[in-house]
Amino acid sequence: MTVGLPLFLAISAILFSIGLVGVLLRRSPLTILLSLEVMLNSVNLTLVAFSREVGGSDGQIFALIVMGIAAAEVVVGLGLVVAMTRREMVLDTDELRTLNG
Amino acid sequence: MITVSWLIAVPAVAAVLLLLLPFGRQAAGYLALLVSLAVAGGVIGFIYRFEPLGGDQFGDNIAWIESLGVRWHVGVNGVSLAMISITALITACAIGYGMWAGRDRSHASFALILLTEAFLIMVFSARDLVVFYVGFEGMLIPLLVLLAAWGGAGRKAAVVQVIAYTALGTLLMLLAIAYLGFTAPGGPNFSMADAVGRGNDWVFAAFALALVIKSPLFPFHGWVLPAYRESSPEVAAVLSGVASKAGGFAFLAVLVPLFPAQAATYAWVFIALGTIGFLYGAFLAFRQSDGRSVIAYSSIAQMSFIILGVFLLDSRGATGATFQMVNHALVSAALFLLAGWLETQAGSGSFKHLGGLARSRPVLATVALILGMAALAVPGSSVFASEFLIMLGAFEHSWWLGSIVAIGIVFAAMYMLRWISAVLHEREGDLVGSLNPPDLRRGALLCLLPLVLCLIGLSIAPAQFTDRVDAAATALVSSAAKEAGR
Amino acid sequence: MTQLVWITLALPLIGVVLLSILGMKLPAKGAGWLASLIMLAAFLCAAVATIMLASRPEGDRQVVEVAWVWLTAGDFSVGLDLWFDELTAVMLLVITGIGFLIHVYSIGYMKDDPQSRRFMAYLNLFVFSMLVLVVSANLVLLLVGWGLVGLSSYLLIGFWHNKPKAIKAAKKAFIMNAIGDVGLALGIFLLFVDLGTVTYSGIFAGASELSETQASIACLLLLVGAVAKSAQLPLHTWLPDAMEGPTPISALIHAATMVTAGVYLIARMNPLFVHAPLVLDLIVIIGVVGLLMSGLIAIVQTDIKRIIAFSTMSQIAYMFVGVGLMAYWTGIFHLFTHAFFKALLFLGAGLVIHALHGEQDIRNMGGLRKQLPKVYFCMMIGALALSGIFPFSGGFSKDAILASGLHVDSPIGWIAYIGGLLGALLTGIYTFRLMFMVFHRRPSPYAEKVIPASVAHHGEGPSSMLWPVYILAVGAAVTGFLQIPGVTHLAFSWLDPIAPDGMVEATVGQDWLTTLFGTLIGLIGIAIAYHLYARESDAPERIRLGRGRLFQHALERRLYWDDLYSWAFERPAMWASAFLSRDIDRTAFRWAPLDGLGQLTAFFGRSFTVIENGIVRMYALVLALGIGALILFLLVRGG
Amino acid sequence: MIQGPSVDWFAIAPEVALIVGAFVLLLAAAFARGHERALSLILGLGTLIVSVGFSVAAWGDAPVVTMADAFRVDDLTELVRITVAALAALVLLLSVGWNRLREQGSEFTALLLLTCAGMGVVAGSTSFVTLFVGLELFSLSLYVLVAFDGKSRASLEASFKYLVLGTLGSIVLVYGAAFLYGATGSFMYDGIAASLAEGGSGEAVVTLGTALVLVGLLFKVGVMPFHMWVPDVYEGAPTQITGFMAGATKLVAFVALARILLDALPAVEHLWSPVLIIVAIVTIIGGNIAALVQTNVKRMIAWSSVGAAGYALIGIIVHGDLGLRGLVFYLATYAFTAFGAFAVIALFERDQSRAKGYATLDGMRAWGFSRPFAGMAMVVFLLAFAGFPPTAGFIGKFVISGAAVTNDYVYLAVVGVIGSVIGLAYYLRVIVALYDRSRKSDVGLPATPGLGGASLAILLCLAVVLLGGILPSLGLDWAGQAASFLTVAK
Repeated sequence: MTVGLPLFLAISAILFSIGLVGVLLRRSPLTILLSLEVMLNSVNLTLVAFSREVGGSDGQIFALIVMGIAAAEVVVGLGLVVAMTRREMVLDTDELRTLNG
Repeated sequence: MITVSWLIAVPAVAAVLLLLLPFGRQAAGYLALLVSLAVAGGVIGFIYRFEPLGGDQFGDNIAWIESLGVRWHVGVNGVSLAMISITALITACAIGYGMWAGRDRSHASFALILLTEAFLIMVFSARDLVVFYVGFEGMLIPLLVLLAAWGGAGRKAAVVQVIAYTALGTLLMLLAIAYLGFTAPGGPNFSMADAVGRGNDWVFAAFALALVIKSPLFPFHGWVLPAYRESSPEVAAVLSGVASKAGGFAFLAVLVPLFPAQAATYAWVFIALGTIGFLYGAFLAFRQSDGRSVIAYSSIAQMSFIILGVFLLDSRGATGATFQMVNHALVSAALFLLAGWLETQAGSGSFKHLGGLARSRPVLATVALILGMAALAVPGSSVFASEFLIMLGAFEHSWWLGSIVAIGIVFAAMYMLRWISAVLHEREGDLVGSLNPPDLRRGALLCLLPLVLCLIGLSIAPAQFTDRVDAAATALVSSAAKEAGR
Repeated sequence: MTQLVWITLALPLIGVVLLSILGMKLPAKGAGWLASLIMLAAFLCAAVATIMLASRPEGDRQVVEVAWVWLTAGDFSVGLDLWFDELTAVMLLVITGIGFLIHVYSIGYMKDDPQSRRFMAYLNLFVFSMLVLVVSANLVLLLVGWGLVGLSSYLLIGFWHNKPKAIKAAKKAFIMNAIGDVGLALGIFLLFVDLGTVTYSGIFAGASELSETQASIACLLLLVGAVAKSAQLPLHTWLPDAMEGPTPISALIHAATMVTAGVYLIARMNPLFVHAPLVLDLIVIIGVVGLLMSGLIAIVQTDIKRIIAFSTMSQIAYMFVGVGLMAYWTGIFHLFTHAFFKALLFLGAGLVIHALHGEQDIRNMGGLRKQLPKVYFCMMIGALALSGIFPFSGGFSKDAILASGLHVDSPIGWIAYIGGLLGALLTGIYTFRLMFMVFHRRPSPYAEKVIPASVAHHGEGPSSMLWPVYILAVGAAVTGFLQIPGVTHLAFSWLDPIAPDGMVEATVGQDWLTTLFGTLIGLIGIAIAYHLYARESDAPERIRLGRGRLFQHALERRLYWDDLYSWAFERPAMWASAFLSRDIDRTAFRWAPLDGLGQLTAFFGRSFTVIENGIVRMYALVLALGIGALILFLLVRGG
Repeated sequence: MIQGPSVDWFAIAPEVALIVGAFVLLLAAAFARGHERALSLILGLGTLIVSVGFSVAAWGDAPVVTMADAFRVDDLTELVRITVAALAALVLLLSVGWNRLREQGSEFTALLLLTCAGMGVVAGSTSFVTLFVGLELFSLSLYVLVAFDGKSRASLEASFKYLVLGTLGSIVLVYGAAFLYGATGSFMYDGIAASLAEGGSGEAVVTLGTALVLVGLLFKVGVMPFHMWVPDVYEGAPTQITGFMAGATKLVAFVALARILLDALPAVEHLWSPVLIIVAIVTIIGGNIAALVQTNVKRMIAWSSVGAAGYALIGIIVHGDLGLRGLVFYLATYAFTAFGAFAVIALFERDQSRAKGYATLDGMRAWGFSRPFAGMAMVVFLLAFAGFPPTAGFIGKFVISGAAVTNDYVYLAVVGVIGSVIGLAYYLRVIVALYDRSRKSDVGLPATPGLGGASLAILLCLAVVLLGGILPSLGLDWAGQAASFLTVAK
């Protein structure tokens, strides 16, 4: 049995949803960053799956680029978390609400 | 050769200088006064050189925004000249009054008044729709700031009112102008002359709404009372004297010639609204409890009457409306200055605290009386002459219209007499004693005198005015009149 | 000649300007004399101009001259046009002549008033306005004068502006007159629409082309102006109140000149009125009803000036009858004589009031005959003239009016005749009621207290006040001789050319018959008055409280006209205006946009920025919901 | 051997210059400690000038397609590059007196230069791949720049929110791109367009892809309901960065949006057009209403920029010559207007020594009297926001409304009018506060560090705004020339 495109897409959608739910539900900055990574990877899965379907390597190349950028993203994110810790800010996103209205 | 562009540029530049450079109070006042007098001098030159049958004069027509087909096209015909004249005069008087009253931050206040003047002259001389719009909307800002910064206690509510009404109106007009200009055959073109007859009913409606609000015409008059009552006297004078005339002027010089078919078709709407507003404003004026409210409602009545005159679409109505705009500008500006002077001096404008001022205040009494009598159009006054023309036009339009409108004379007599006696006559009010100086003195009087003298001059020889204006005013309504089959 | 008329016109205006500019720099008396001299000069100019006019051949006495164009618009144009003919000349003489006398009188009358300069300026202004009215050669300029006299009347009635009653009366007069102005203006509009002109010559020339309906409506509208200005029914209620003004004003404006402008207008426009016979009949009826009504009311009044004011109404009503009968000359003739005797009576009354320190109630007078003999004598001449007793001036002019009614010999003519004679009875009663109560009877306690000191102090009055009265008394006695039936014929022949369509003139026999009746009836009236009022009698009081009670009350309330107007117009208007401005305008037009839009907008703003709560998960949720909504939308739309 | 893509180095010279400049700056700073400020100003401004020089030199040339056809250099790209670089230069000018510039100026400037480079890439991208790379390049730099106000927790908070939400937006965009790729087999705009024009397969996939791509772009543009990050980030960021974002990010994001919708997705206009219409209406009204109730001026203008984005959407909805020209002109001048307004606020904050308080309406009372020039400039910027003559804002709105009313989108123009009216109400609140006479102003303000630089920045913005309003001919021509490249695919 070959694994068909729909299955890949379904799995990626599930991954995407898991990531999104993570962003929506978790309050720790680190977990949120993690959830974002999950979502990025779901995109990568989609890209690769389509790439195989369409033929050619464009999708796979794009997936690689996405991975690289995801890494940079995390670096910045973690840096921010460190800076926040240094300012003795509570690491709970629900408490980050001085800016509102 | 001085063109009208100079009269726009000089006050505008002076305003910018006043805003940016650190002038002292005295220096700022004198500079502003000097500039306003220079503009007035330029206008006098125009009047002297003006050819009544010469069409547009003292104009410029140069490319401005080429890719949009917008040109800096300005010119002066008889109607424009009339409006520019009162603008220059009233601005000078307003600045003089501001100097006398010693406004704080005076340089900013004078700068804004001068800016208003520049925009107003732009409106009155524009021959390109964008130029017209820039002036029309541009003047709103300095006036709003003047109201918001130097106004009375209720200024916040007044500002909201003004914005809610006038900004909405002018922006809708922008859409109308954009439509006219961008749909021009052969590329965008905003020349008024080329826009004639190209609008449809909706464009006409959007355009008219802006003017109806600006003028104002019943039932869009809500902003007038707070705006006129909360402004400082000189701003109220400019506002009611000239800024409101931008609406009336635009009806006559822009809307009717641009949309002859619609103007003819819907003339009845404006005649009806004008009639209602004329009677309504007058009717309400005679129960107000302070001077400014009386004058504000009477202004509503007068502007309605003027617009009625415009939409009679004949020579009498158009000339009469132009003349009446000038007269009303003089009267209301002077009355607002006077009422404001009283309010400032006595600490209240309420009739409860005033009264009996005629006693041993001959100058005040005389000025107030002359103005009051002019306002109620006592026969022989220039106001009478212009009202007579409009009413005659109305009567020629249809006898019942003339008859209904004529009732307004009686109403006007009622509220103006009430104002006169409430201020000047009967028992002395409790605040009257605290007036200091007790009578109109040099400074304030000098600001009022030019207005009063102009009124008297126009009363003696109104034909000097109508001769210069008649040709232009008649031409403006002629194509609409043709559409109306008149 | 016309130059002289222009000068006559200009002089009072110069006076106004001089007096207002010089103002306090002039001594009070100097201002008075300056104004009076200007009037004298104006009178002399007018007189010379009249003589020059008279020296022209008959039929060439109509001069029209245009000074400058006042107002133009399209094919409409109004000039400052001068019209000088016999009628104008009469009016000029009356205005400047009587005006001069009253100016002089005012010097004395106002000598204690600190504002007398202003008074003089206003007086000059009035004279100027009145002159504009009568010299105009077009209706618009006439309307200008018409309005300006209203303005001066307003200023002068309210001259003592700290008296609320005076100010109220002044406003009332102005507004009533504004209604008249509207009527007149509409008449002018109609004539312009029909004939394309507003000049007299144009209108007279085109009048015959008008249909009777057109002419009638135009005349009716002009009549509205005339009745308002002349205080005739139904716009008459302002005149009695106008007596709040200084007495010289009552004499000049509200007796001799301004109030007769309505008569002048009708007489002037007679070529037009001829084409509206129904309106002419209406004028007669208004006159007859008005003269009876005001005569009746005058009988119960107690204020000396109001009695004379009602008598003025009644006399002008006679003039209306005269012009309504197309006997225009009789109206103008009566206007002329009336100017003398009525001014005389007012000025005399002024002297009485002056002597009594401002008291105006005739019940507080009495017996003044002894202390004020000269005043008494002069006023008696005036009273006899007013009552139409032969051979005083009023008799000739009034009888000429009534005789015209006899001559016309139509129902309207008879109504005029009978009504006029009845009116003569009333006139006799109220005039001599006044004379007897003021000068005869036993002095009232007040008069007894005040008069001796007053007379001792300044006699019957300063000479500047007495001399005008003497002159007027002479006039009141002799001006009737201008037209003694069968003997002199000046009034008719002088005025005849003003009516191109001819005028009614009674025969000599009719004239004398009427004079006989008129004098007799007048004497009967005097006798009744003597019976009731000359001695101490309880008859008037009995009538007052007895069977005539309701009638008496009605008369004292002036037949409820004021109450009617108050309830029908003033109160509803005031209420409606207050209601509109307080309740409707504020809610519907001023607060609705402010509260409705402004607050609503701000409310929306506050409520949906609630989700902008600063919590990043919330933001992500909104984003997710947005994605969901968008996908759903597109899938539904895109199929 | 793998064949590398051909590269036209001159075409990408501006970006190369910026990146090189950034690295040089970082290296130089390592050797010249203590001269951070001078170094960053000189090298930063120098790099920007060089970059602008390259762009100006190429202005008007025929478009060049390079980097495996994924990057197109046309006048629109050049216009964006120039505008962005100019704004970055203004940021540096405005930062002269900023203490963070003395501390970590080289990093700040280097990040700024990288941001510009990323924006240039986005503006010229013709493929989702380059788009994503450019987008992330400038976004990542901006996350750090937003957090750069080290002492302020709000700055960090804003940065974190921006990071989380911005990443989310990018993910959605790429996800959408993936679906489009699946449906059409291409990441290239023209490839997608060609495939869709043939009546591409898989309607649902196309719809899904379009929807997700739209969301990603609308998020970057900051229109409702994807605007949630805008007010918070704008408020928390260092004010000069706020100004930069309001101006540059918006411009770049709109150019990307326009290119994708018009070059890649014209075939599904029936899908995105109604979405944009609804979004525009909601945004214009909502953004202005929300701004109306703000008391913090910085946040108020942030909200107003949301409304402004809604207005710019009208230009894309209408497209056509007039609409796109209006869009480009409006956005380019809006960038300077917004930057100018935030520059004034920055100056105010520095006057008040930020610790004392934010730029609240109450705090700004009577400040206009002590800084007459800045005050008047603020008035002009606010009027430009409101679209009043004689400012560039008027011309921009005028052209866009003109496009709307002449293309049967009158209702959109009317909505714009309503938004402007509400806008005027709160702009006026600021003006009134600035010139409130009831409070005594502190006339003798202490000498504020960097006043000269800030004033110069404000003056330059003012010049653009007023010139764009009084003599807009040239600007409109440029905008027209740039906008002409938006309709290639049609």
